[in-house]
Amino acid sequence: MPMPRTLWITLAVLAGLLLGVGGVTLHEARALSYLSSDPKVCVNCHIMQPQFDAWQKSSHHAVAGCGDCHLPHDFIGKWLTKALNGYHHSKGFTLQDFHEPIMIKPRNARVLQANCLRCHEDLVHDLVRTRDRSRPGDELQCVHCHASVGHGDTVGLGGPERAADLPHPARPTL
Amino acid sequence: LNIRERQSEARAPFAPLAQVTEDTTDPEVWGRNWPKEYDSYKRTALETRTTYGGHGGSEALPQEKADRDPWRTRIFAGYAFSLDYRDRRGHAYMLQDQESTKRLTKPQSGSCLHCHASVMPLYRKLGNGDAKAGMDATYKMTYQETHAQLTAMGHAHPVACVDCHEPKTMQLRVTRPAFIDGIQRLANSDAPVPQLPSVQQWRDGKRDRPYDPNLDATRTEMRSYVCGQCHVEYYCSTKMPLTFPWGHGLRARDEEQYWNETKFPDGTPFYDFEHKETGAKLIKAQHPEFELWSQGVHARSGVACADCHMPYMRDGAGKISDHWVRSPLVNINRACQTCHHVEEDEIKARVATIQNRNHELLERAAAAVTDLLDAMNAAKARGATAAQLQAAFDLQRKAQWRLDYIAAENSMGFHAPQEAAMVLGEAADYARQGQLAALRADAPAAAAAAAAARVTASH
Amino acid sequence: LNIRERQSEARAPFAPLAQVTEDTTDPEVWGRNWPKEYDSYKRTALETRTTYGGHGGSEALPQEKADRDPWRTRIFAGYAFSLDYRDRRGHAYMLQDQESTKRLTKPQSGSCLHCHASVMPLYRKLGNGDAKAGMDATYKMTYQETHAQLTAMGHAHPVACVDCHEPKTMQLRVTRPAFIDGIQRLANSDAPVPQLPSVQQWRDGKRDRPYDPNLDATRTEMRSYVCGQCHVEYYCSTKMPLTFPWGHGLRARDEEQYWNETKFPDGTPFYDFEHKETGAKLIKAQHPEFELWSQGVHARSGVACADCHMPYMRDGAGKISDHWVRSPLVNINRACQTCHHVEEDEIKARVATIQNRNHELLERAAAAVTDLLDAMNAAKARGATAAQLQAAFDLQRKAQWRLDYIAAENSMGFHAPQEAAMVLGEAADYARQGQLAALRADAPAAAAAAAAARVTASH
Ligand code: HEC
Ligand code: HEC
Ligand code: HEC
Ligand code: HEC
Ligand code: HEC
Ligand code: HEC
Ligand code: HEC
Ligand code: HEC
Ligand code: HEC
Ligand code: HEC
Ligand code: HEC
Ligand code: HEC
Ligand code: HEC
Ligand code: HEC
Ligand SMILES: [Ca+2]
Ligand SMILES: [Ca+2]
Repeated sequence: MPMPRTLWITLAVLAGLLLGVGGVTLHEARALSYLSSDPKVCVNCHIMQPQFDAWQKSSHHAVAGCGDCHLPHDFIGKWLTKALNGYHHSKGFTLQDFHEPIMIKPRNARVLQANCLRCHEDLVHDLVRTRDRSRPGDELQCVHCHASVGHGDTVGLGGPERAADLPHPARPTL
Repeated sequence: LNIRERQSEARAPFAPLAQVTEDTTDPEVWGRNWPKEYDSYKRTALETRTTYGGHGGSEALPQEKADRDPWRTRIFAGYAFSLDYRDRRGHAYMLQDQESTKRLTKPQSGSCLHCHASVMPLYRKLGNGDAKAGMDATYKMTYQETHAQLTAMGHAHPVACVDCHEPKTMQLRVTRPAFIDGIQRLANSDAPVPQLPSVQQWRDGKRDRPYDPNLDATRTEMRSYVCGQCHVEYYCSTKMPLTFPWGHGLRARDEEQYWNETKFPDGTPFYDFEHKETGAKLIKAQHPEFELWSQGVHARSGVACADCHMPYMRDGAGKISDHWVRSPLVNINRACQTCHHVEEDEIKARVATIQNRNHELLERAAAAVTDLLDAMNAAKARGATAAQLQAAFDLQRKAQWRLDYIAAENSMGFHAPQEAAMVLGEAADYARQGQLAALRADAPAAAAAAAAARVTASH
Repeated sequence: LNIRERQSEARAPFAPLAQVTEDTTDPEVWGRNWPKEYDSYKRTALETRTTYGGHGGSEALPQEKADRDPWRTRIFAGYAFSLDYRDRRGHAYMLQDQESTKRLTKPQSGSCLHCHASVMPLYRKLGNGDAKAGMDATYKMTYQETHAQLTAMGHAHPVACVDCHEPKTMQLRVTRPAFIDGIQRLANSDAPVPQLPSVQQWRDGKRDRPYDPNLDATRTEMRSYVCGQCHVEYYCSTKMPLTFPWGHGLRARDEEQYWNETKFPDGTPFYDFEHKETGAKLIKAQHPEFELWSQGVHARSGVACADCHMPYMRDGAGKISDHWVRSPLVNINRACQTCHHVEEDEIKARVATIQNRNHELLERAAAAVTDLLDAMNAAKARGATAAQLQAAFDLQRKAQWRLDYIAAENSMGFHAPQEAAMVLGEAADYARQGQLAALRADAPAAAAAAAAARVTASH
């Protein structure tokens, strides 16, 4: 695994994203994806294919793209998330060291919740209003009941075999 | 998120038309502020029939359980529940159905009102502001006297908005002292609580104050706690304050252990009634929905009572909680299909499969308990002494507790199918062991001893 | 690997290198075309220990079930299963574990190989191309003779690629005559099959030809059928051709009814063995994974064996099925988290809750059956006749069938938790009823009659 190059790419991705300009390596990493909100660019990584396929069949594909749900829509948060996700995703994709099936992490879950509200708060303001101020983040999570709106029923794919899967010492007898 | 929030409030300012306080038990007043919730709340008077649940609305009092299952009268012989024991109805009827039960022909405690009326103002009055003290004052009072005081104060009302909502913020909150007392008993125990994360969090914390559901519980938990104020096993009589038996956990066996270790104020061992045929001292199980739910995979997955019994409904521009609390089987598209994308008929069929299995096991356990009663009567007819029948008495208590537990629970096993089947399997096993003990009761000492040994061996 | 390489890998082509036919039972040859599946297939030799499942790999023969549960020897008294009855291992060991069981010290049928080796070429040879005829030819042959012929043909190999795959297209297919025979028996019955939609579809159709899994089944169903060729209850001896008892449905009670209605070729009623202590004629249950799975909510939701035991794993841009068939509990991220986005520890805990409840009920039912054996021995010691013991014989058969059914099933209740608990509850109830029947066996006629009446009453 050519570490230096990987590091270089990911650092470049970060820097590039923050500056909003691309370079050769950047382009190679398709990191430009993160400047776009076009779903197709998300599947420049085949890793995202299951979610993309499922999204196309979902109730929202006509009304919301990846970015609408997964990127914050206040200016700073948007670019910060793009940078962080860009870093995580590129790093993950390069080092192949992420958990599969991919499961949304708390930070992105909060972004998601905010986006549900962004489009639907007129409908759900009563639900939001009665939430408990004293415990931030304790409002009902839309995905508790609507986890399927983006991708239908849960999608995901287990990862390839990794050394940790094998009993130690691995002793095949065939 | 805070920005979103403030915008949301800006758009829909919280501008109540009517002033509501802790003493506003009349839902009609609250209804002026929240007409949609109020309208759906009133529908709990409507008919909702399903195979094993629901009710016939205002048409008449619900069916006597014993009309379906004669054994239900026999196992309560000598106890008020053998006089009159019906199916439940909607919330709108909770007070009048209590008022009209023949069980009130026997003296009943004032604490009965804890779960059948909007009783908090009376509790605060009797306790000079301290609700718990107020509740504890009611158990010695007669039902009639307590009911009269409540009526005089103008609070003789079925469960009302104020029982689940904090008037200023409309936040969910629990009000019932017996629940707060019980959930604290659970928190102080070391029973595993994977379905109640905030209890574990409190246990892992400083513990410098008791667990307080209104401060510590997550909103998801509150969506079940408000129901757990009433849909639980309890003891309610003039002998001892109203108690929820959660000191060892929420499983049927945990509650049994708690009751077995309980003593009445006079120091005698706890029991609900003495069975008229056999003379055994038995315990009665009442509607342990909260407890059985807690043993199922839904509870573990954070699915709350309100998710299924008060699902959200689209109403014009807004989305509200359906306050027509009822069987989800008459509301499957909202209650189930948001999470389970399966046709309505298939969902019905899955529930039917679970409930029919549970019903068959229930009848099996009931047949065993009935055979046990016959065997004990036969032994007594042969002249077996109470001492000789002790093993049979103990087994009758174990078996009936388990049979009654699932029979009294109102989901016909749905809330936790495997756990319910396990409890019924134990019921049948203990009942048959009791028959054996009865057959051997008056056999020569040696045989009896051997029998006793074998019985304990197989506990 | 860097990103560019990964992207090219995503477009990796595929080219068959070796020719494989119906007679290519050696997986190594297939492995040249599909090295990844072959590599994972070979891993079934590796160790996979879990609380109730898995195995220790090549280290030694798996544990004797009776080492954990002595009752497992006693309930099979007088039958080969009391000599040697171990836990299962991975597919790689299926033939050698069969060869080395002490059960082979009793004469065994050649049909034993149906599920332990790649036996199809031999079946075709013995049946002159007709596999079913070939299988029926093996049941009268000895295990040793059949094994010798298979070895001579070079097919003495554990389940191989050709047993589940059509060589030209690699499509899934079932090959085993006993499965095709059994599933047709199910299709011809009117047992409800919500978990097998293609069977219902065939029933609703013209029925101008028998149900053919290889033509009619959906791909999802095939992902379970290939396993159903072997992971099922069966009868296999020299008395009668290998049979899957699916004529009344797939539940434990359905299979029991089928066996009870079965007659041996000589017209005598069907049974597996006569219990050495009691003399009752009993039936043996073997690994009904396919049947128990069919009663669970996973089957109803279209979740197949392969989804959990051979989950897809990402392979560059594509995916392959993990041919390391094993306990999903050592593979939770691929086997469960694709559908359940829950922490691995929480998933483990949910399974443990289900399996521990089931295990406790299993021991309860076993205690009851053991007490029944004692009671019957005591009755015989008192001189009770076989005629007097008839009711006890029948109840022993019912109880043991149910206990054995869940004990022999390999998921410790997970495949259908409520159904498994129900079967065990029935086992305990029937065993205790048997004890009562034994106690009363030699009582005066009147009493006995009364007893019998009561027993039937509570069926
Ligand atoms: C309508 C909103 C919406 C849209 C549009 C959307 N998603 Fe999602 N996404 C979700 C939800 C909801 C989840 C599940 C979160 C959960 O289960 O807690 C999710 C989860 C994910 C996950 C994590 C895997 C998982 O299941 O947790 C990935 C990766 C993902 N989405 C990628 C995408 C991509 C790529 C696109 C565009 C092709 C997209 N999403 C479009 C709502 C959306
Ligand atoms: C460079 C390849 C690549 C591209 C392009 C890509 N992803 Fe991902 N994505 C990944 C990888 C790898 C992960 C897993 C990272 C992890 O779990 O740490 C992931 C995880 C996610 C997650 C869930 C993980 C979390 O941290 O919550 C979401 C949501 C997601 N991607 C959405 C998107 C969206 C939206 C786009 C397009 C704007 C996109 N992805 C484009 C590779 C990519
Ligand atoms: C870019 C705006 C947007 C975002 C972001 C968005 N939605 Fe929607 N959603 C819509 C529109 C437009 C519709 C279709 C019109 C309607 O039914 O209101 C819709 C429909 C729905 C519906 C009804 C149809 C169905 O699928 O049942 C649900 C439920 C829903 N959204 C929930 C969510 C949740 C939960 C999220 C966040 C995970 C979310 N939406 C994110 C715009 C959005
Ligand atoms: C406890 C379950 C639950 C939660 C949490 C939940 N919803 Fe819903 N939601 C429902 C149900 C049930 C319906 C269907 C209502 C109906 O059919 O009348 C629904 C309907 C909707 C609809 C479609 C309304 C319509 O018919 O057009 C939208 C949009 C929606 N929800 C958005 C959200 C958003 C945004 C959140 C998070 C703030 C959220 N929901 C949280 C249960 C839930
Ligand atoms: C996953 C859905 C679900 C959850 C969560 C749930 N229930 Fe139920 N409940 C049901 C179903 C289904 C029935 C069976 C209704 C019937 O037979 O008509 C039922 C029945 C009932 C009944 C009898 C209703 C009637 O009409 O006869 C009561 C009372 C009840 N539940 C209370 C509760 C309480 C209290 C909780 C929480 C502690 C709870 N339920 C949690 C689905 C649920
Ligand atoms: C103050 C006590 C109390 C509270 C709080 C309470 N219930 Fe009830 N509930 C009752 C009583 C009493 C009845 C029976 C009324 C009757 O039979 O007349 C009942 C009946 C029901 C029924 C049966 C209705 C039918 O159609 O048969 C359901 C379902 C139910 N409750 C669910 C809930 C749920 C869910 C909650 C919480 C959201 C809840 N209850 C909160 C006391 C309460
Ligand atoms: C801890 C809460 C609680 C207490 C205390 C309580 N009830 Fe109830 N009661 C309920 C619930 C919940 C139901 C509905 C579920 C059911 O019927 O099983 C109910 C149902 C009833 C019903 C209608 C069904 C039936 O049993 O015929 C009557 C009558 C009744 N209660 C009378 C009483 C009396 C009398 C007392 C005092 C001895 C009492 N209740 C104490 C919660 C309670
Ligand atoms: C048995 C308990 C109970 C009673 C009684 C009750 N509610 Fe609620 N109410 C709930 C629950 C549960 C929710 C959902 C709150 C949440 O998810 O945080 C709720 C939510 C609400 C909300 C927030 C918006 C919504 O619909 O989700 C309003 C407003 C409300 N109730 C008004 C009322 C009014 C008015 C009454 C009396 C007519 C009333 N409630 C009686 C349990 C109750
Ligand atoms: C808020 C989400 C949610 C709602 C609402 C819900 N469920 Fe579930 N249900 C689940 C989850 C989560 C599981 C656990 C399995 C899993 O992780 O998918 C489950 C499991 C089940 C199971 C299998 C487990 C068992 O106990 O047998 C059945 C059957 C089921 N649900 C039926 C229903 C029915 C019927 C309703 C409506 C009355 C309902 N569910 C409402 C989320 C939900
Ligand atoms: C929803 C997932 C799931 C499905 C579907 C499923 N199983 Fe299982 N199976 C399990 C789990 C979990 C266990 C318990 C493993 C353990 O205890 O280590 C198990 C155990 C087993 C075992 C014993 C494994 C061992 O290592 O001891 C066998 C054999 C088995 N299953 C066969 C089948 C067959 C055949 C089918 C289909 C007819 C099937 N399973 C369907 C999850 C599943
Ligand atoms: C030709 C017969 C046959 C077929 C087909 C078959 N199995 Fe098996 N399986 C066996 C035998 C025999 C064993 C026990 C081997 C031993 O104990 O040495 C076994 C063992 C297993 C085990 C236990 C492995 C362990 O680690 O303990 C699992 C799990 C299993 N099979 C699942 C499956 C699944 C899933 C399928 C279908 C995809 C399947 N089997 C197809 C005969 C078969
Ligand atoms: C219908 C398929 C089938 C037939 C026929 C069959 N087996 Fe098996 N056998 C299996 C499966 C599946 C397993 C693994 C599951 C288990 O061990 O319960 C197994 C496991 C075994 C094992 C290892 C575990 C143990 O029981 O000690 C032995 C030995 C064995 N079989 C011997 C035999 C013999 C001898 C016969 C003939 C009398 C036979 N088998 C017939 C399917 C079959
Ligand atoms: C016990 C049954 C069984 C055996 C034996 C078996 N397979 Fe499979 N195989 C499956 C199942 C199930 C699938 C999934 C097929 C589907 O989903 O349509 C599969 C899929 C495949 C596929 C399609 C791609 C993929 O991975 O999903 C290939 C190629 C394959 N197997 C090769 C082999 C080879 C090579 C062998 C022998 C070394 C083998 N199989 C042995 C059951 C089996
Ligand atoms: C292909 C999808 C899929 C896979 C793989 C899967 N499940 Fe499920 N599981 C479901 C569905 C669907 C249900 C039914 C409830 C529902 O509709 O959500 C369910 C229900 C359950 C339940 C509750 C019902 C019961 O029987 O108790 C448990 C527990 C569970 N799954 C555990 C597991 C475990 C452990 C694994 C892995 C060994 C697994 N599941 C694999 C889809 C799946
Ligand atoms: Ca009680
Ligand atoms: Ca058999």
